[in-house]
Amino acid sequence: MLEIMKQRAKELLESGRVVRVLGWQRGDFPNLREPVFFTTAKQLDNLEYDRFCAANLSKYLIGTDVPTLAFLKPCDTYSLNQLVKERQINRQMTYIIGIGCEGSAKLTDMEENGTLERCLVCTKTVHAAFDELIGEDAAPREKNDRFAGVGEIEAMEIAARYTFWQDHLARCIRCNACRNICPVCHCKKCVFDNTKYDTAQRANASAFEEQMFHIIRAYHVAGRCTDCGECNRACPQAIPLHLLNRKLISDINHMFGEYQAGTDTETPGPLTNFDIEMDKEVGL
Amino acid sequence: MHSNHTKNELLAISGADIDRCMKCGRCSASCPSHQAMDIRPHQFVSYAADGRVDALLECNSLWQCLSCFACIQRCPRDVKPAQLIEAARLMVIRQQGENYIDPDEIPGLLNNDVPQQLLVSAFRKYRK
Amino acid sequence: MEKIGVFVCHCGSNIKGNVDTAAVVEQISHVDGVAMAVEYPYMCAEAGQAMIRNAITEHGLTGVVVAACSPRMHEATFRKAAERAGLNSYMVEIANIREQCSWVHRDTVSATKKAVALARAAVAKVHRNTPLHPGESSVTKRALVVGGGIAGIQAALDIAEAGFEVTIVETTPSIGGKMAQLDKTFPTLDCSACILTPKMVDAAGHDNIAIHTYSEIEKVEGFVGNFTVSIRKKARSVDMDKCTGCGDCWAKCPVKRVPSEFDSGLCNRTAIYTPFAQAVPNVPVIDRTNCVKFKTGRCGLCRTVCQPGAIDFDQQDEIITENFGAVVLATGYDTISLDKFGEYAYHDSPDVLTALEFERMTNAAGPTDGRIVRMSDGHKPKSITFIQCVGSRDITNRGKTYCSKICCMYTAKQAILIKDKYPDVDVQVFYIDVRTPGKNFDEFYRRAAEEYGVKYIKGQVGKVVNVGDTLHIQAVDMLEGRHMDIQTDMIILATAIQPSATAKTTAGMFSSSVDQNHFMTEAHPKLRPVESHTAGVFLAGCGQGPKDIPETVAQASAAAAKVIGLLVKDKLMTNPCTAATDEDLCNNCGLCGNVCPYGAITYESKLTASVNNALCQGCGACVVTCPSGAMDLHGFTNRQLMAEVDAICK
Amino acid sequence: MQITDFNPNIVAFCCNWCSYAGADLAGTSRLQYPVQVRIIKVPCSCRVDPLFILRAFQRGADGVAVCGCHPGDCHYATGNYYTRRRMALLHNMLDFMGIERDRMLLQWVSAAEGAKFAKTMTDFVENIHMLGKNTRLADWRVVNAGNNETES
Repeated sequence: MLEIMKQRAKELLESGRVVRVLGWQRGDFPNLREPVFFTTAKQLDNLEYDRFCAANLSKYLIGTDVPTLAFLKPCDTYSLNQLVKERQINRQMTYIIGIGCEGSAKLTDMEENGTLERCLVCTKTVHAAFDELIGEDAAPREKNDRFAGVGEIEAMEIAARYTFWQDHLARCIRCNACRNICPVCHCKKCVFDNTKYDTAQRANASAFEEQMFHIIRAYHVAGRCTDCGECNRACPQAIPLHLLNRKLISDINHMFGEYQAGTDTETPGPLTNFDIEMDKEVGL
Repeated sequence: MHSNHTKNELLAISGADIDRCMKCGRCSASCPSHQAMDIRPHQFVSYAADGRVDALLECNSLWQCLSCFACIQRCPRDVKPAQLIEAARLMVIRQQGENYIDPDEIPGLLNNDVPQQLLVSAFRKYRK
Repeated sequence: MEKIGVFVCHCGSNIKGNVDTAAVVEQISHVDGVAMAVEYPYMCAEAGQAMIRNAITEHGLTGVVVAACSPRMHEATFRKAAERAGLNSYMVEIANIREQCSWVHRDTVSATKKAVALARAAVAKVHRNTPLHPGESSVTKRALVVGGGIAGIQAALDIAEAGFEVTIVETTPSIGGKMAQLDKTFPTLDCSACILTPKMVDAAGHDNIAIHTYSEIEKVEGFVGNFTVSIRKKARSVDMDKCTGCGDCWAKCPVKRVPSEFDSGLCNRTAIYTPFAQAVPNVPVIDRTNCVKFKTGRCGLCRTVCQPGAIDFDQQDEIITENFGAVVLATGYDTISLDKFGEYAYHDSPDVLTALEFERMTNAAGPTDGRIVRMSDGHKPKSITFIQCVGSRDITNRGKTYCSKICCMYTAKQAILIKDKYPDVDVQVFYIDVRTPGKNFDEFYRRAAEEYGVKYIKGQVGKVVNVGDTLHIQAVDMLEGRHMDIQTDMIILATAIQPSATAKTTAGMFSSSVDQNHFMTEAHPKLRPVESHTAGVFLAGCGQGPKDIPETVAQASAAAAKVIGLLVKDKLMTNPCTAATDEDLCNNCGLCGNVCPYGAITYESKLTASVNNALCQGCGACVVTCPSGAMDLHGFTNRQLMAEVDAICK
Repeated sequence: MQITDFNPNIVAFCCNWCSYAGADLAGTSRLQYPVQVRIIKVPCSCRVDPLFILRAFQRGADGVAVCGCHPGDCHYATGNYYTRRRMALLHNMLDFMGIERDRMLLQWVSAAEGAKFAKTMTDFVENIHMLGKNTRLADWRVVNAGNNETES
């Protein structure tokens, strides 16, 4: 499959249809493939595609103003759609080759069964956008209750919930990896970096700053988050950030109707929309 | 006797808000037992507002009210006269409890002329 | 360095009675940036305003905080004062220490503490304020009047007389409203139709007035000075231009048993009909739900007999869109349904009437030619009983909590009219209270009792039973403490009135609010009684609250005066508190445009969002939607509100 | 009678057109409600950013209320529909993170509902009294620094 990908990429590059190719190459660690733009056929020999290519490439397409070929796994295409909807990616400038995916490996795990949690509960196994497909889309996962973790926390006593998040968030070092890797965190300047709110990043002296940051981080992507799981994968402190996102997704599904961000490039998101009849049920 | 204590008790038991009454009389006009009543529903509300609860506890109307709730249904102010009447009845019944013998009194009452059974029954009645 | 002046008002004893104003001055004067703080008995008085003006010049103030009544009262006053002294009016903030402090808290110590906190929050906000300058918008010099009753007609005539074009939109086939149905008017007993119909004709013939009857408001866009309104002209099935109003069509119509709305159902009308003889316009409509042609496809008699060929079965609803600068909402009232009041036997006996039905009966042009008869047998009644407050002043879910206001007077009027025609008829009125404030009103009511011998009984009716051909009433006379079991031939119910069914939706379309009873809310209950909360939208008549004809006419003329005052302006100052994008931060993601109710946000530049200041009304929905803080709202910026939060939490 | 010396700090965001006017009406009607309630005026409830609410908690607020026009009555036609969705999500989110639900309140108060405003605030403050001081979201550096400032 990798050979077909290389061949198609070279053809498109040589034909002038695209001027660069977005894919992965070997990284600094054996279990890490890093995103890269290839501009020559020769460079394309280094293209890699295996279960260590977890990185979601969509965000690298933001602002693309030259014809670019990108290899996107099924879940990545939801981010692509969301970014097209938010006018961050000019779809005309992209050529998307959808590639089959059977789940990515954990960054820290070389074992055969070390699959990312997001892949074990994946619901986005079919490409939402592509110009051509290579390889087979995997069948939907058997175990795909991605909200189980949310449910476990919801079932806790309130004090336990508080402790749970205190313990996790206290580890936050405000490295901003979660924010920087998130495809829909594409603000020119984050509210936590600009002076508009008097909320610019502070010294890590109080746990509250972390709570505030993480609540707002999750809240700002509410209704836009495709549940790609990159924030969780990128966090060096292993904070289960995806649970905050999924809590919001689960609430949105329950209160405002099933919604999967990135399914298309038109439907307004649940927080920039309302349904007068349905919302009557929304209580506090 | 004007007593805030009994008035408050009456209001607490009934849950009626008598300050809302605007004295239209629709309760009494709706009452099917009005002829037999010495204090009619609208007067009942006025008596209660005035704190003249003792008069209410003694009046005949208590036992003439059919609890048909027409007064409650038609009252434009949601005053609930029938619940006031029901509350007064309850107060009467509870007072009756006080007429019965307290356990501490029994030793003093014991004498050979009084059948013991009488004491026992007086003690037991309304105690359970 | 900021130099902020704080002015603490006593409002006589309204504030000072509960807040230690001297302590407020003392404590606020130590807050960073506060250059001076003073107190004064009445800041809104000329002397108080002069204090502000002088302080601005003397101390070179850069901002002003007035701790006084609600900004809804005097914010404009103090802003003007600052402007006169050369300080931008948006550098003034109000700390509301009357409505939201001294009036709602009894304990002076804690109220004073709160007053200080509120003043501190206002100071914190002023620190972040920037001078703002209102823009200008144009004014479409035309007015819309919704509702063609006496309120709408009066408002339209006044506006038209001032030289502006007016469009009246009325849902029924004719203008005239409820007043057209009435017989006589209290307390003068002049004939309702005689004083109304000339006004209807005036309105119809006025060069500046366009009337759309059988029409509804479909959609509203825009804002003060620039409303764009779509009006649905329901298919009349009769060509307005061809019809001569001859009446041949309804004379021939075979459907003759539709209850007449105008005659309150006391008699029937045809399927093609004009509601009443003096209808304006005098053009019939076809009631399609009852017309045989529309139900079965056969008939078409009216088209056959219509010589001008005006009947058009294929007519469709037409939507017309017009621009207006100002709007008067005069949607009127209806009587409540009596379904929940079974005890009055309204549905059991044709001899139990509502007062509005009785108006038609006693009207010489009505179904009985003005004869007062029992609908059951056509006989003249020997006794007539009025029951007051049917559904009014009722806090249960059966009725309305408010007093309908007009019933006491029209009952006296109707009682007098009966006695005038038939002095031998016994007339009695069951009342809770008789309320007759108004010029010559109480005299009128007393005449009914004293001159005409109408029996007023303080008490209420509990039950009415229809037995054979008489009505048995069970009632109570509260003054005598007497129970009454009496018989009567006819009962007239003073049914509560409520805003017409369209009031809430119509108000909603104009972003104007209604209260818990669905009456339209005025901007201020005392000082702005004819204005709605929406600029450029004014209120008149019973849609705003129960009122009689003179009050309705007065309010309509007042609303018209407000409209004229608005339409004579060539430009309106626009609210400078609008949203704006920080181009350095905006990445053009388009979320803000999704939530803007005014379509004020566009992305034409391809790089950032841009806000049309004339369209933006300053709600702030876009600001909160923007994740990066690129969008902000002048006058309520993120930093201003954050500063307020910080100060208030201290 | 309050036995504890806990004096809660309540911030109420009120929309200019309905709830702020409703609060004013409570004033003109002299309806009493707890003095701890302090109102911040916003043009529309949809102007209330979740950040403001978190900031209030951070700065030591024990309860935050957001009041707006009734759904369908928004002066800006649709503002409170967004508020409703936003606040419902934020409310659940805080609950999910172990913050007591009753510390936050969204209530519709029209300009005619002075009594409702007073009652809403009275009940709200009563609930906050039962919950006690906000310890979970407050940043004690800031809160303590604030206290020192006022004392000095």
